[in-house]
Amino acid sequence: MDEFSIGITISVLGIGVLFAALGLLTLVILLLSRLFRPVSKDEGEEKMVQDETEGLVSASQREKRPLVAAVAVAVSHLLAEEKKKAGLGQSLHKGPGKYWDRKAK
Amino acid sequence: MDEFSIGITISVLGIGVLFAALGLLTLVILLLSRLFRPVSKDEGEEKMVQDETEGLVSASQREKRPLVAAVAVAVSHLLAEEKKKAGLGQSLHKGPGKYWDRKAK
Amino acid sequence: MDEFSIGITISVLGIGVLFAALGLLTLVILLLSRLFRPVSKDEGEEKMVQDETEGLVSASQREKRPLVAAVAVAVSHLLAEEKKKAGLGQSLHKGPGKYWDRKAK
Amino acid sequence: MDIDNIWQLFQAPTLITWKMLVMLIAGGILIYLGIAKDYEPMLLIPIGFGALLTNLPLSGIAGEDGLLGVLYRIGIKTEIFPLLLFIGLGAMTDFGPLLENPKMALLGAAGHIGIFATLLLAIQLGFDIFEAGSIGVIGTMDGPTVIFVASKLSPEMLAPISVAAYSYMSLVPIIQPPIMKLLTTKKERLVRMTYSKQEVSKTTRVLFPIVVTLFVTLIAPVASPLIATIMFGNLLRESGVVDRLANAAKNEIANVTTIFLGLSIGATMTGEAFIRLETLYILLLGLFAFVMDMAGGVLFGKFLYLVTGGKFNPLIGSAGISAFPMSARVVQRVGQEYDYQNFLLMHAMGANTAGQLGSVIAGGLVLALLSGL
Amino acid sequence: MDIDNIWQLFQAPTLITWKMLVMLIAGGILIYLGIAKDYEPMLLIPIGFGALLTNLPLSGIAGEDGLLGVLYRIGIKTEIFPLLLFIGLGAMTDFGPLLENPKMALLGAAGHIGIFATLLLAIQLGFDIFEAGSIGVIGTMDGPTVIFVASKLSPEMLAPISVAAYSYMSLVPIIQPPIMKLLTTKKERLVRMTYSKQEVSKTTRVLFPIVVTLFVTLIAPVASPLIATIMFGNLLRESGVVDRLANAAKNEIANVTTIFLGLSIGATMTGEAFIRLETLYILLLGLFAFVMDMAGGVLFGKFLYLVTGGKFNPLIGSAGISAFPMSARVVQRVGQEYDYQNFLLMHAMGANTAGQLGSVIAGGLVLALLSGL
Amino acid sequence: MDIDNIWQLFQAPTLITWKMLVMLIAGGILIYLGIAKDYEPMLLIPIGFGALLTNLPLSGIAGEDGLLGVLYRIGIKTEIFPLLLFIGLGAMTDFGPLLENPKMALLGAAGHIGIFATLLLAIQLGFDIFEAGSIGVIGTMDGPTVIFVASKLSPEMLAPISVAAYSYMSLVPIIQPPIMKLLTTKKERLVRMTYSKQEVSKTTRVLFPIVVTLFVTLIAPVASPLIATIMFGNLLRESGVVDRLANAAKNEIANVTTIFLGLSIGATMTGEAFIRLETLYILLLGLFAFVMDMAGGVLFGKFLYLVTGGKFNPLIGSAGISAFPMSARVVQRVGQEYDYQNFLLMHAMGANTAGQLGSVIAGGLVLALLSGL
Ligand code: NA
Ligand code: NA
Ligand code: NA
Repeated sequence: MDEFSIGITISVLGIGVLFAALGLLTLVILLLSRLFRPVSKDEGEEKMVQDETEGLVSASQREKRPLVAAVAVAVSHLLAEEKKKAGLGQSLHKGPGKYWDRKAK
Repeated sequence: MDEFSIGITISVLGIGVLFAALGLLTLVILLLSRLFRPVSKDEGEEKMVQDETEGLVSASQREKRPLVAAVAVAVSHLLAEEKKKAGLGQSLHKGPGKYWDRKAK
Repeated sequence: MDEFSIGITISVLGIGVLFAALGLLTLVILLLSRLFRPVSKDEGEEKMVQDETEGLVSASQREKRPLVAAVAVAVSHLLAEEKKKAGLGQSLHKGPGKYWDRKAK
Repeated sequence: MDIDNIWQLFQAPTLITWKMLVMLIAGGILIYLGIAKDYEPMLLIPIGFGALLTNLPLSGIAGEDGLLGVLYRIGIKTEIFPLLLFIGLGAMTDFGPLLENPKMALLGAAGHIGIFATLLLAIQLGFDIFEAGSIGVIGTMDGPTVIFVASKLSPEMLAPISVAAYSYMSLVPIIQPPIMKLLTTKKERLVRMTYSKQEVSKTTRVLFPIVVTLFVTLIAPVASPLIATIMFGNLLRESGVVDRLANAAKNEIANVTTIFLGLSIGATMTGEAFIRLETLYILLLGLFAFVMDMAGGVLFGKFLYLVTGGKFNPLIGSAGISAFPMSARVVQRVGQEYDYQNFLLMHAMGANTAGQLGSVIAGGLVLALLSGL
Repeated sequence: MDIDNIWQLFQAPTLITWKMLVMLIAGGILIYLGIAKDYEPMLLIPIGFGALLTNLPLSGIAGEDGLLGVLYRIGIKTEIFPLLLFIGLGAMTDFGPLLENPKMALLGAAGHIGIFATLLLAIQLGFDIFEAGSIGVIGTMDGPTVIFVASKLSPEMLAPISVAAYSYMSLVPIIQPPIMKLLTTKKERLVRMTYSKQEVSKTTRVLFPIVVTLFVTLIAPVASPLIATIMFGNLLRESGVVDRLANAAKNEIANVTTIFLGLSIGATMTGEAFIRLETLYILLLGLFAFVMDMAGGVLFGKFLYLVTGGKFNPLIGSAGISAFPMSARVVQRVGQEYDYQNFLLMHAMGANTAGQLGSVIAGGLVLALLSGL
Repeated sequence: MDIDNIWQLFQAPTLITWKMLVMLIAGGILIYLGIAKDYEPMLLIPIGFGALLTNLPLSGIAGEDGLLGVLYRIGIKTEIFPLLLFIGLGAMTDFGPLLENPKMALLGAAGHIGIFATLLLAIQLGFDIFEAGSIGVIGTMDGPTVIFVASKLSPEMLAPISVAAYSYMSLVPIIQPPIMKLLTTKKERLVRMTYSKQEVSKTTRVLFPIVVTLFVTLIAPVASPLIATIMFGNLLRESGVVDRLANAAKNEIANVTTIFLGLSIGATMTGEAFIRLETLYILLLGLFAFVMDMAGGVLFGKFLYLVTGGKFNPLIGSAGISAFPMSARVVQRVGQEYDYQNFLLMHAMGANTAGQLGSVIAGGLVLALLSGL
């Protein structure tokens, strides 16, 4: 068999197996998803913070959230009276920003 | 000598040397502690922060403490007037939380 | 040739080439500096934050700057009225401190 | 001991050949692309610098026993470097978009048809079948896969093949849109799709890398190093209990390996290996593979458009490749060119994640099939 | 070049044996224990994954020249991995509780009597003396020590022995309380102890690792790698002037090594090596070693109770093992079950720290004694 | 199997020789200098600990197949460790002060004349020319350079040479001032200099490491590993687009390598290699090299004073060495002793940065010239 024919065989086979493999994956994912439905999401997230250090950091971040919220309230209150920077309030309503959700390294 | 007898010898010897070694360690520790009594503890701790980066970070954190304290005062003052969230003050009295003491990696 | 004479040759040669090399470097640096004059410095700095993660963090820090500024304003406002801690204002005028400029690792 | 030899030490500048000069320029271009154009700088800078070092006469660092030679023996010949990189990549990869939208999986296959088209074309151009396989694998657009496969099938072509892969990777946003537009009608591009994501449990996320490893290794055992390492990294990530290890994989291991991998690949860019007609062919064939991948994806998208009675937007097909998340973003952007209210991003992310997986499986399959010969 | 071979590539699924299936399940169980039960996940996940890879037919990653084989040769045969891990562990370990309370040191010896009891029992069951030594060393409850010793004395048993060690390690809180209660009277458990901690200077902290290295190396030179590496890491920590290095040891070195160590150990879990009657014996003997260690500690505690005229609480004896700080916490908890005002924690921490040290010395001694044969 | 051998296991203490005792004390002194005096603790602590381990009888960790032996083979013989360290150092080094003030470059040559003076003196004292070269290179005051060169030219002298280099490095602030004062007149010391720094573009910063690599490798190809690695690290730093890699180089790679390098160097400090008359000579010659370097710099400074008609302060000449930024600070301090308003720091920083570069080039040149013999 010449090289090109081998190439054809390999290509047909390769494409076939590739589609079969990814098709199989679809089925596997669907099956897994049926078998293991998600529990309440919060619970899931909490379980993911089992590493000790991470746990500490998140804990401290969680502790800070009320503080941050308080600051936000205070500042927006002040600024509402002073009306110095009209656009700022909006960013406050978005919440404390990405930083607080960032995973500590 | 059969294997079990060898095993007995090894066990007796092993346990003996193990106790001797850890007994010796007791003496070594007592000796070291006699010879090198601790100086003032604060001094020792300060010496441990000689790594340059660590030093910088702690310095910047120290700088921030007044700011944080100020914010806490401001917020609790505002909230005391507004009495919107009664429970929040408590967390503020605890201080700024673990985060500020966390060692930057 | 005896070893000392070889040593002399090597030393003369070594010192000569060493001076030549560093002299050449002077010229190279002068040439590079002529060819590539610095653009506005700010632009240069901005280009340096192209690493994706770094970018995200700085972005979040940038987002926080108005918040921090607002807090500073609020606190200094409150404190100006209460005049409780006279020295604090100064540190606020310096801005939010090193922490906000620190490169996230 | 002869003092006269000393003068020979300074003859290096006289030994520069024109091939070296060409390669020095090539190395400089790679560094330039990395720094000024931001084309995969993490790899192009070390590769370019390695190329400089290997094309200076008598250079001690580039020889067999120099640092670069040692790194090559330690990490490329043993295939350790690409595999370590894969552990890190696995720890960085979130397969969520695919798990939430598993119907997109087949697009990850369609987006790699270019590999085989290229393989056939390369044979026609006179490359032997192993070389043709390596060249085709440029179509995975996946650096470590390309290096792993090429270093097994055609180690003498490792340099141009991996340089092609890393250089083109950044061109995806430029190559993709015209192909998308050329192969689709306006009506097709305007198709809106509803998005109903399937919730994914942590158990599914954890079992996914394990099951994929088992299946793919059974289908193509020769490909197991590729899939197993990426899935191992992903398991560390998804387990949620070993963040220290997952971080070590995606930071320490990935960064250090990237430096060494880049330098060692660069060190293979000798004039002899590079300045040949084959290199030109490889570069062109690599581009062909990229184009055919995207075309394959779009055409498969059109097939789905037909099958679903017009409910599938074929633009999404072009995201079934490895360039994540670039490729999905391009789909979103092009989709919005025609209908600003059309949100294809989440679908495209699913296809793109499938493409990441498909690239590794496809590369592994080529290796497996050619190992059987 | 024969295209017919290609079909043979897909025969892998037909080559699965029942032993492989059993080991795949075993690997899955280890991963499950790591993730769901949080049993030493940093090691059981990589070990379990390595076991999966090594039990798939024709798997390219697990062979002699595959990644796992290379890692095994680089890191386990040369003993580099357990020793690097020890440098990291040393940098993590605070010997303060022992330095403040040096009288507790002997409990670190008593808590390792199980090693020798197990060694003798293993000989009776037909293991040769080197195998028996390796099995006994499971009683150190210390992963790197177990791997280091077993890979020297009985490399063919490395897999079951290290798996036993890591699996049981997490069971300490379950195994320990019944033993404590069984062997003590209520009166003994109620003994309160005053705590007068000895202030420790920085000089003492710095000299401690150096002196321990010198002494233990002189007593058992063969054991020097174990003790020297842990003490070197501790010196980096306590010196206070090289935090960069101490952090590198406890983070970069420890994490990366853990990944590689786990994978390579897992790769030794072949059906042939594992599915044997000996494995069952090893698992049972390992459990026996754990139980006897704690029993030894409690009994020595009872001896101290007698000697001190009832001033020593024997519960503390059970903390003279390597599982830190788990084991000390169990002592505190059990003590409080009987007297809520009884604070045994600081004493137990001293014993526990002594146990950490004792485990390494004990493991080293077994190696030293058996090397002499 | 002979149980009687067991007793022989405990004979280690009887095998201690006086040479071992001396070396144990030497190791202890190095650790003491590192911790208590803060003399290069990152290297002296690991070196000192390695020296302890290698001078304990029968010590398993220090033998050919022990951890230290393996590290030595992997990292010192192959020269990988010093070169990896250089990648990290390059990523840490800011060549800005030299780029802003390129006229200072020649001072980086003048500050290394001591190398050659020492080479000649060493030949006179009976060392062969390769040994003399290694000893001279102590005058680079640059650890990795010294280790790289000595392990090529005279591996049997590696231990005393590198210990001398690292020990003296911290003495620069003590050695430098008297030399500065001895060789200059008060009038010279009082010269004030205006500072006009040249703005440096990012392009210049990026091209600098590339151009230096090309030039130095062409001049002295044998020296390419040294200059190429430091410049590669610097390119990662200055490119600004691969901070992940630059950080990996200066943290992970540098820290881990430092630990291993120190231990392996320490392990070469055997009594046999160290307790010889040559070691005393080496220590004295190393000190001589340091002194002559600074003297050379000051004398060249006086030459510039003459040439410029008294506009150059010769004190700055003494900063043309590798000890950065110590040496520049000493210049500033001594300058202010005589004129509190005199700010020499920025000039001295330029000279000091040139000294960092000059040290590597000088070391490479010695290696290149002697390799030609
Ligand atoms: Na990919
Ligand atoms: Na232990
Ligand atoms: Na230097």
